[in-house]
Amino acid sequence: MTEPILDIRGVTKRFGALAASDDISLDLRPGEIHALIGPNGAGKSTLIQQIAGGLAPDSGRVLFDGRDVTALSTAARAQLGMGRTFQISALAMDYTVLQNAVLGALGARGGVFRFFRPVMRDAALLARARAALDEVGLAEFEAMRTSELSHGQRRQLEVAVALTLAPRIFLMDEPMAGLGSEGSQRLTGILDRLRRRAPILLVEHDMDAVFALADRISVLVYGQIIATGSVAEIRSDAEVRRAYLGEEDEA
Amino acid sequence: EGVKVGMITTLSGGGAGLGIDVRDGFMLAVAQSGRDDIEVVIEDDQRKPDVAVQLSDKMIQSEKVDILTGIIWSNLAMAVVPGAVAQGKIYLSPNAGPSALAGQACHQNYFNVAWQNDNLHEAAGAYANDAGHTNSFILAPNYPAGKDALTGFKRFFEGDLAGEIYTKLGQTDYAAEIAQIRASGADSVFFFLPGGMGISFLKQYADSGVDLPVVGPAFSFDQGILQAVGDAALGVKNTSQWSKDIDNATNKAFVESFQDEYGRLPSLYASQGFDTANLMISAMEKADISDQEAFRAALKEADFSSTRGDFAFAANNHPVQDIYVREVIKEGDVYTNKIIGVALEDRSNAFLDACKM
Amino acid sequence: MKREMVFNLALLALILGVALWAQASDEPFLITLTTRAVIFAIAGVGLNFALGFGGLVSFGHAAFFGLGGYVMGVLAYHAQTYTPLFEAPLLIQGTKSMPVIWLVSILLSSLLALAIGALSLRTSGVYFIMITLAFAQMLYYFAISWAAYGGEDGLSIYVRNGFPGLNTMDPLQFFALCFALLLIVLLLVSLAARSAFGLALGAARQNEARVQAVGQTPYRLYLVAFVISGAITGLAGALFADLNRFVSPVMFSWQTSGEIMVFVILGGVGRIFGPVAGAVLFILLEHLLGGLSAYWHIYLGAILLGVVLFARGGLYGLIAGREVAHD
Amino acid sequence: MSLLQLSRISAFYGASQALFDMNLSLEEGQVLALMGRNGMGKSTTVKVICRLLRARDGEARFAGQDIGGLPPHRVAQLGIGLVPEGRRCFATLTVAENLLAAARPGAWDFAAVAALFPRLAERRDQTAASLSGGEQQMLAIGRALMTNPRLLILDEATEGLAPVVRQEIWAAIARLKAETGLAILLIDKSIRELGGVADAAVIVEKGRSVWQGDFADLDAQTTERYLGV
Amino acid sequence: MSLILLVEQTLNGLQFGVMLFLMAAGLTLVFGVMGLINLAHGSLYMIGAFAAAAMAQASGSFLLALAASLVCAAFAGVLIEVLVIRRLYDRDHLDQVLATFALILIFSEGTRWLFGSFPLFLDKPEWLSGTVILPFGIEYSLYRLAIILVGLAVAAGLFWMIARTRVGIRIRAGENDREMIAALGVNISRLYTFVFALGAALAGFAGALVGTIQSVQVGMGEPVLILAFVVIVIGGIGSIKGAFIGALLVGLTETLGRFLLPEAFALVFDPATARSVGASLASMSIYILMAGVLIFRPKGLFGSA
Ligand SMILES: Nc1ncnc2c1ncn2[C@@H]1O[C@H](COP(=O)(O)OP(=O)(O)OP(=O)(O)O)[C@@H](O)[C@H]1O
Ligand SMILES: Nc1ncnc2c1ncn2[C@@H]1O[C@H](COP(=O)(O)OP(=O)(O)OP(=O)(O)O)[C@@H](O)[C@H]1O
Ligand SMILES: [Mg+2]
Ligand SMILES: [Mg+2]
Repeated sequence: MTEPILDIRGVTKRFGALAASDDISLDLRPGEIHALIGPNGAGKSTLIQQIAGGLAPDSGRVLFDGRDVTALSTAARAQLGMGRTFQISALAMDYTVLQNAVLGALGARGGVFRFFRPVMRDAALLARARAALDEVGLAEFEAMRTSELSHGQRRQLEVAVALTLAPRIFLMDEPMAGLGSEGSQRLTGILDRLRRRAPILLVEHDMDAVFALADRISVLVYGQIIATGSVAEIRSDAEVRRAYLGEEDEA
Repeated sequence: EGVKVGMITTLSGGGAGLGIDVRDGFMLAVAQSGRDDIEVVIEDDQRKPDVAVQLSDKMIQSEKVDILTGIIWSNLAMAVVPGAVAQGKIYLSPNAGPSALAGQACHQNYFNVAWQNDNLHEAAGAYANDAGHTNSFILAPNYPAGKDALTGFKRFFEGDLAGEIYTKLGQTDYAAEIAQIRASGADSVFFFLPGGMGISFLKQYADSGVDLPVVGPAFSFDQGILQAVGDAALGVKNTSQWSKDIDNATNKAFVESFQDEYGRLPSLYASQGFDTANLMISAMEKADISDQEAFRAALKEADFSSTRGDFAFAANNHPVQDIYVREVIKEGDVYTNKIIGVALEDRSNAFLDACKM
Repeated sequence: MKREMVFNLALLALILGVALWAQASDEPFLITLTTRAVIFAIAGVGLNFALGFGGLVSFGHAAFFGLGGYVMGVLAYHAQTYTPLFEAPLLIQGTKSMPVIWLVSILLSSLLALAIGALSLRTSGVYFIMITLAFAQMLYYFAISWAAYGGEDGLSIYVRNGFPGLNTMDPLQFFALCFALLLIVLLLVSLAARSAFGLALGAARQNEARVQAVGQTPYRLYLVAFVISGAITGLAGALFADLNRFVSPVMFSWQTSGEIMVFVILGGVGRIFGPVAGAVLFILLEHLLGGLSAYWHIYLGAILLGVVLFARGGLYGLIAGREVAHD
Repeated sequence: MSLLQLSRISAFYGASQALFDMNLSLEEGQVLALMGRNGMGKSTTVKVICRLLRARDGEARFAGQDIGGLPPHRVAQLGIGLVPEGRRCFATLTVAENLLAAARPGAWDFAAVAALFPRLAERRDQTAASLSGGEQQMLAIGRALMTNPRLLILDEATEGLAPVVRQEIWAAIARLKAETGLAILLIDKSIRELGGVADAAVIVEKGRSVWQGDFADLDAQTTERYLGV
Repeated sequence: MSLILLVEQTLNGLQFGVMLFLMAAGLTLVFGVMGLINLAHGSLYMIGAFAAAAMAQASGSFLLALAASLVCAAFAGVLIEVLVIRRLYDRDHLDQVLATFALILIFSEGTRWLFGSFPLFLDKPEWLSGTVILPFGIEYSLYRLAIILVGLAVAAGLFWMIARTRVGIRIRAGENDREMIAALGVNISRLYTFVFALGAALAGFAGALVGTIQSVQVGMGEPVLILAFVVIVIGGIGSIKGAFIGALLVGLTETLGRFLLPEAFALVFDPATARSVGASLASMSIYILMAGVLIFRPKGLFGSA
C-alpha cells in the first residue's frame, strides 16, 4: 500500500463542552479522492481548518508527507503544498478574476517581495492563471471584477485559484455548494481528472458528486469518524443512512 | 513714507480670544493716531507654528512688510522671530516673551512690548513673600513656558516649597493635584495654567473645600476668561503689568474708547496690542522706516505714553516696568480686577547678561 | 486608465507651472506655498502606501513626519552649534547636508515604523487606528517635554541645510529639489503598486484568509508596506522642517496625522496620485479661504463635506472615474 | 390577481445590466421554482423583489401594491420573508437574538421554529458565527419565518446541507405549503427535489425570463437547453 | 505619602474614570453599534456644554441647563445623521473620518461665531456645591459624587438597552448586516437615527456635566474625543461593559500616574529630574496603557467583533 501523503493522528478540538473533533485519525493517499461526509455541524470544516492551519488542535498531530506540520502556520503549510478552497468564498473581491488567479500562481511560485516588475505582465504567471481559469470555465470572465461574479461563479474561481497553486494535495470544503447542476457536473469532471495530479480531501454534501468521485469515504458524526470505506460500503451502512443519508439513496 | 505692518496672530480655534484682543487693541491705536500711512495686513496662524512660519514668509516675500507683530504663543514666536529678524525685519512682540529671545537669541530688531515670560511669575513670587506666605505649593504644565513659570516664581520667592508639580499640557481634571495640595501642609498655592486649564483648575479648587490663598499670573484672571471662572476666582491675587484701573490718562482713555469701539472691557492682551501700536507710531514720528537704524533707535527710546504708565526698554529690548498685584472682584455683574499693590517696581528681566547685542 | 493618466500629468504640470509662474512674476511666497503642497504630497503618498494599498489606516503617521523633522532639526542644530551629537561610544557630529539628513531620516523612520508596525499589526481595524495614534502621541508628549531640543518651543535652524551644487535658500531651487523627490517617490510607488508585492498586499487588504491560503503571511506584507510608508513620510518630515527652518512637537501631534490622512482621502484612497491632488487642493483651500472671513473653517468644512458626500473616491474618484486601474 | 407580479423588469449593477426583461407571476399559496444556470439573474430577481436593488424599468407589484418605490423594510412588512443566498445570519448575535431581531407577531414564534429545527433550540445561546454551515442555513430559514410572511423566498436554501437535513427542509417546505398556504419562491439547483413541491417554474437566462409554466410541463428538452441537464 | 492620600487619589481616579465613561458611552454606542467613526462626537460634547451654559445664563436653572444640553445635542445629532451620516454607513471608515472631521470644523467655528471666542460660564447649582465627608475622613466634592452616580446609572441603562431589549438586538443586527435587517422588515434608518441621537444626547449631557467643573470653550471637545477613543478601544469596541472598565482603567492610570510616577522617580533621580521625567511619562501613561492592552489583547479587553 502506498504511503499516505496526509496523515491525521488523534486530532481533538473542543469548543467548551463540545468536542468538534474527537480523536480523529484519517489519511489521504496519492491519487485518491477521499470524501469526508457527515451531518451539518459534525466538525468537517473544523477538521479542514486544523489541517490547513487556521485552527490549532488541542491534541493530536497532522503529518504532511511524513513531516509533522502541526505547529506550522497556514501560509507555511500552503507553501509546502496544501491547496484549499473555502466553504464560504474567500477571494479578493475588488480584484479581477484574472488577478485572483495570478495571486494564486504568485503564491505558488514565491517571490512576493519584488517591487519593481509589473506582475500582471509576467508571462509565466499569466499562463498558469489562465490555464486554471480555462479549466473551470471562467476564461471569458477574466477581466470581470470578482465582486460582480454570481455566487456560483465565485465558487468556480475558488477552485481555479487552488488549481494555480499546483499543490501536492487539495483540501476542498464544499466546492459544489452553490453550483447549478451543470456546474456540478463540470466540476465533477475536473476533480476526477485532478486526482491524478494531487489527491483530494473532499468535504461535500452533494452525494451525486461524492458517489461518483470518491475512492474512499469517511463519515464524521459528532466529531468522530463512525465509518470509513468504499462507496458501496458506505451506501449500505445502516448507521450512515440513519445519521446522514436519509432516504437519499433510494431515489 | 508709510509703514506696512504684518500681523500674524491667532484668530481661529480655541485660542482665538487672545489674538482677537491683540488685534483689536492694535487697530484701535492705529485708528486713534489718525495716520493714513499705516497699512496693516492681518493673517490667522491657527496656532500652528508651521502656518505661522509660512505666513511670515508670505508677509516678508509677497507683502513686503516692514514690521511684523501679533504672535501670541511662545512656540510660534520661536518659530517665526529668529528667521524674520535675520531677514532684516523688525518684530514687535505684543505678547510672547520666551527667554531665548531675551537672552542668547536676542536681536536688535526684536522688541518685546509685553513682558519677558518670567516677569509675572517673578512678581507672584515677590508678592507671596509680601503676603507672608512661607510654604507654597506650586504647579504648572510640563512644557517650556511652565518650567519658566516655576523658575521665575522661585527666583523671587523666599519661603519653602510644600510641593512642586508639572501637570499635563491641556489637562482638564485637577482632582489629583488638589488632593496633593490638601495633603501637603502648604499655606498657599501658586499656579500657572493658561486658558481653559486655569478655568478648570480654579473651579475645581473652589469646589474642593481647600481654601488656601492662591496666587497666579494674570493669564488665568484676565478679562476674557474671568467671566467663565465666575465666583471661584473671587479674591484671588494675580500679578500683571496692566490693569484697567491703573490711574493714568492714557489708560482711562484706552479703556473707555475700547469699550466704545468693541462693546466689551479690554483685556491685558488688548492693552499690549494697543501699546505695541503706539510704540510703533511714536517711532514713526521720529524716524523713517527706510532708515532702519534710526527707526530702531526711536523704538528703543519708547517715547510713547503707555497704558501702564512708566515704560522703558532694557538693554535687551524687553520692558522695564512695574508689575502690580490685582485682586479679582465683582463690579455689578462683571468679574474684574482691582489693583491692590505693586509686586515689583521697575522690573527688567533675568537675561540681560546672556544677551550680547 | 487613460483619463487618470492625463489627470496625473496635468496635476504635475500645474504644480510645476505655478512655481515657474511665481518665479517669473516675482512671487517667491507662492513658490514656498507650492513647495509646502509638494512636501505634504510626499507625506500623503507615504501614508497612502500603507492606507490605500494595504488598508492599514494609520492615525499615527505624524510619528514618522515628526521624526523626520527632528532628525533634520537635531542634526542641523548640532552642526550649527558645533557640538557633537554623541561622543561615546563613537563620535557623531551634526550635519547640514541635506542628502545625509534625508538618508538618516529614511533610515530612522523605517526603524521606527518597523517597531511600531511590528507591535501595532497584531491589531486590525479601528484598534490599529488607535494604537498607531497612541505611539504618535507618546512621541508627541516626549517631544514636548524634551528640554534639550526646545520642548514645545521647538528648534529653529537659521539657515536651510545645503545640497551640493544648489542654493537651497532660493525658493525655486528648494522647490525643484522637493519636486524631484516627489517624482521619484511617485515612480517608485507606482512600480511597487503594480509589482508582485502590490498584488499580494492588495489581496491581503481584501481578504487575509485568501493570502494565507496561497502561502503568504499577511503580517509580513503589512509590515513591509508600513515600513516603506513610514520611510517616505519621514523623508517628507525632514523636507518640511527644512522648508520652515524649524521643527516642533506639533509635527508629532494627532492633528498632523489627521491632516496627512485628509490629503489622502481628499485626493482618493489607493490612487497613486491621489495624495498629490489632495494636498494641492487642501493648501489651495487653506490659502484662498483664509482671507475670506475669520470663520473660514466653516467654508473649509463645508467644502470637505461636499467632497465626501458627492465625490466618492475623492477627487480622483470624481475626475478619473471610480474604477481602480488594474493592468 | 397574482400575489407577486414582475413585468418587464430591468436592473443594473452600476453600469452593467443584470436583468433585461424579467417577467414572473406568483399566485397566493403557490410554490414557484425560479431556475437558471449560474449567473443568469435568479438572485438579482430576488433582490429586486425585496427592493435591495432598484429596478431601472418595469413594474413590481406585491399584494396589489406597487412596491417599486418602497424602501426595503416596507416591502418586507407587506409580508415577504427572505432567506438570502449565502445565509447572512447576524454573526455576533446569538441564535435566539437572530430570531428575535426579525420577529413580527403571528403563528411563527421561537417555539414553532424550534419545533421545525430542534438543532436551533440546542444552540440557542451560541453566536451565529460559530454555527456550522448547515445550522446557519436553518437559522436563516427560521429567521425568515419569524417575520410571519405571506411569501417566503428561499434562495439556495438547501445549499450545503446534509442530505437528511435537506430532506427535512424539503419536507418542511411541503408541510408549509400544505398546511399554511404560504406562497413560496424557490431557487434550488436540484430539479428533482424542486419537482416534489413546486407548482410552477420560471426559467431565467441572461437576465430574461425565457420560460414560464406549470412545473409538470417542464420537459427534458427545456431543461437540457436552459439548465444543461 | 499617606495611605489616606493614596485612597483619596484612587477615588479621584475612579471618579475621573466615571466622568470619562460619560463621554465615551455615546461614542462606543455609535461607533460599536453603527460601525461609524464619529470624530464629531467631541463637537456634540461641546454643543451640550454651550447649550447648558446659554440656558443657565438665561434661566438660572441648572436642571433646565442639563435638559437643554440633552435636547440641543440630540437635535444636532438628528440633523447631522439625516443630512450627512446617513449617506456614509455603507462607505468605508475613511470617508466617515473625513466627513466628521469636516463637521468638527463647521461646529467649532460655528459655535465661535455664535458665542464668541471667549470661554463661557457654567457653574454647578447651590444644592450640589460643597463637600461631603467620606469614610477615612476624606473630604470629597458633592458634585463629583453626583457625577459618579449619574455615570453608573447611564452605564446600567445602556447595558440593559443594548443587551436585553428588542431595539438593542435589532441595532446589533444592523451592525452585522444593515441590508439584511432591512430586508427582514426593520426600519433600520429610523433606528440608526435614534441611536445617533441617543449617542449625541449622551455626549451633550456629558459636556454639560463635565463642562460645569471644567471650562466651556471652543475646542473643548477634541482632547475629550481622543480620550474617549482611548477608553473604548481599551475596553473593546461596542462593548458598554468594556467602555466602563476601560474608562476606570484610564481614569486610574491617568490620576495615579500623575501622582505616583514623579514620586517613584524621586527614589532614583534628583527631585528636579524626577518631577520632569515623571510628569513626561505620566502624560504618556494612558497611551502606553492602550498600546500595552492592544498588544496583548488586539481586540481590547472585551472586544469580540
Ligand atoms: N469557534 C467556535 N466556537 C464554538 N463552537 C464552534 C466554533 N466553531 C465551530 N463550532 C461548532 O462546532 C461544530 C462543528 O462545526 P463545523 O463548522 O466544523 O461543522 P461542519 O461539519 O463543517 O458542518 P457543515 O456541513 O454544516 O458545514 C458546530 O456545531 C459548530 O457550532
Ligand atoms: N454585486 C454585483 N455587482 C455587479 N454585478 C453583479 C453583482 N451580483 C451579481 N452580478 C452579476 O449579475 C448577474 C446575475 O447574477 P445573480 O447573482 O443574479 O445570478 P444567479 O442566477 O443568482 O446565479 P447563481 O446561481 O450563481 O447564484 C451575474 O452575471 C453577475 O455577474
Ligand atoms: Mg462546514
Ligand atoms: Mg444566486
